[in-house]
Amino acid sequence: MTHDKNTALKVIEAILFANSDLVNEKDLLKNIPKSLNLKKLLEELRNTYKGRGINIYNVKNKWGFRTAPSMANYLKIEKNLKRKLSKAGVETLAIIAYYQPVTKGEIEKVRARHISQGTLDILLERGWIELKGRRKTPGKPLTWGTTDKFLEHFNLADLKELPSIKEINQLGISEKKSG
Amino acid sequence: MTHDKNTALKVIEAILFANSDLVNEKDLLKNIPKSLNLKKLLEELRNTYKGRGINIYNVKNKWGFRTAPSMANYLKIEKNLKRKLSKAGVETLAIIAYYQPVTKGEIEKVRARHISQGTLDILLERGWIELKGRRKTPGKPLTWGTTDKFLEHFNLADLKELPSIKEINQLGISEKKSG
Amino acid sequence: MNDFLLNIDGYEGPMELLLDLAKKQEVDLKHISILELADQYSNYVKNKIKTTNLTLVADYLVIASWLTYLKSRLLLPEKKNEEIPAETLAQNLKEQLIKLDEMRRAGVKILSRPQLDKDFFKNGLGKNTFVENKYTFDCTLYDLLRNIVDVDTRKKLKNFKLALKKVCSVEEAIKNLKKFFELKKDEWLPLESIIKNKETDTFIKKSYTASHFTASLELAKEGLINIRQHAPFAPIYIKKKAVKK
Repeated sequence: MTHDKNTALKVIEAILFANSDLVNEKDLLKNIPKSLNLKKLLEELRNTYKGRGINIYNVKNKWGFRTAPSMANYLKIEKNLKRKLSKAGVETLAIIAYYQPVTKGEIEKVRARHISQGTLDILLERGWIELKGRRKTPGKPLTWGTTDKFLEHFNLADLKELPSIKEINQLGISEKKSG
Repeated sequence: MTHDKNTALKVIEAILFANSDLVNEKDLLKNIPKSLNLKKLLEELRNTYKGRGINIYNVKNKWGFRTAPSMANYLKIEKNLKRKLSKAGVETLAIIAYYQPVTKGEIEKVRARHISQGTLDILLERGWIELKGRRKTPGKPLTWGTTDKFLEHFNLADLKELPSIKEINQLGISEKKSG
Repeated sequence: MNDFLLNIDGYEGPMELLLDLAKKQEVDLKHISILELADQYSNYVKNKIKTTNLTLVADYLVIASWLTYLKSRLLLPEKKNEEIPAETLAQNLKEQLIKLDEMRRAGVKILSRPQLDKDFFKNGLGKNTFVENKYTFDCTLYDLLRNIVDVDTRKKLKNFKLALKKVCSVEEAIKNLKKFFELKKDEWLPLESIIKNKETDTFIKKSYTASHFTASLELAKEGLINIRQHAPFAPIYIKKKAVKK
């Protein structure tokens, strides 16, 4: 851990960046040689980032990076966070993809479980499924199918590219891990 | 949103910083004036951070901050490290990376053995490989390739950054001779 | 299958063993002797058979016999009607070994690169005052495939389920009979009349008859009712016993 001032500055920079919370000076001290003055290094770093888009910021003896307050006026960052689709959602999507056109009743029969409207809504909102007309059976139930956007999302040229269930079994994807 | 080049640089800096995932150029464009050349700004920013503790890094057309790989020895941040990849896993990954799009049969041919249940599963679970459509040969076998996440994980901007097979061979021989 | 991988000195398969033996011959795999390699391999596997379960080395034996075959063809003058010349086969083997060797080293090379969350890190910052979180639900093809297999398996399991129909339990029949005698106290009543005959399914009907009969025996044993039947298969009558005071 013997390194020069320049490396120490880089180490501090990396540590502050990689930590979500402000970092205590005590913890920073562990990572730089004792011969160096931490406070001075931190002040130097703060100066480096003065007037930039991100600043060095401290509360008492804790330090971190923050976006510059002046940036707030220019930015409206929409952070797109991806949330995993629920098990019910994935299963419903899978059934629609493999058995389309398929009625809600049929999906429920395959899953042996009730489908909430919310589950279909999420898939609709993502643009992955759409109504595909009515089945010509008594009651004329509506059927569901997948969209072009579905193909696009899963990087498929067409539905034929979906591996068959037999192929999936051969691929070595074990369903055990899904639990 | 009328601002000069200097402000645009700061805005980009702030956006890249505020997103832990890589940010698409499309999303950056929304936040800077159309008169400015985004690519140039990004390159300028990359230069600014060259040799610092944090670097600007890109995969294809996605950009972000990452701690400099050279900091690895100094940073002792314990994140949940995943289990080491098996030998079979490493070989399979290499074959997929170098011969993509490649069928399971072709991978097995190089290794002269079956891919065991779970080898592809582990690579899939890490998000390093994905299906790349069917080969247009009889039987239309499914093919595999690597993902952007694979590039991101191994600090590659694109596949071209992987050493060529020729380079690997030269490396192997020199290693042998020196050893 | 997986167990034997570890049984031959850590080799994962015959190709790995071949590669290792070949590398002992020459620095450059292009110049290895296939004849020599065939001998080395055969000797190695022969020695191993003595100490290892034969079934565990089946994969290795297949390659051993193939190498012996190749060796004999390389030594004998080539017949004209052979489909693939022995030299080509030997060359193919060499090329395969080279390819495997390349890929092993390529793999090591890839894994020796800086890795995210190990050698370099993302911004750890989670929240920011002006960042609006917009959630979208995501699903990978991998999730999809895993789940269709799941559903498919469940569907198959369901087909094996016994079709259990609704039956009438004896407890339920006892309750029925008791309730009935609260209304009709001092008459002999055919058991059949007590059984609700709304059910049309013969299976369920039989179930009701059987459990009500069992229930009547149970109640008789407890001294609560009397049972009367004039002849075999004749209708069964039951009557509540007078309560002794």
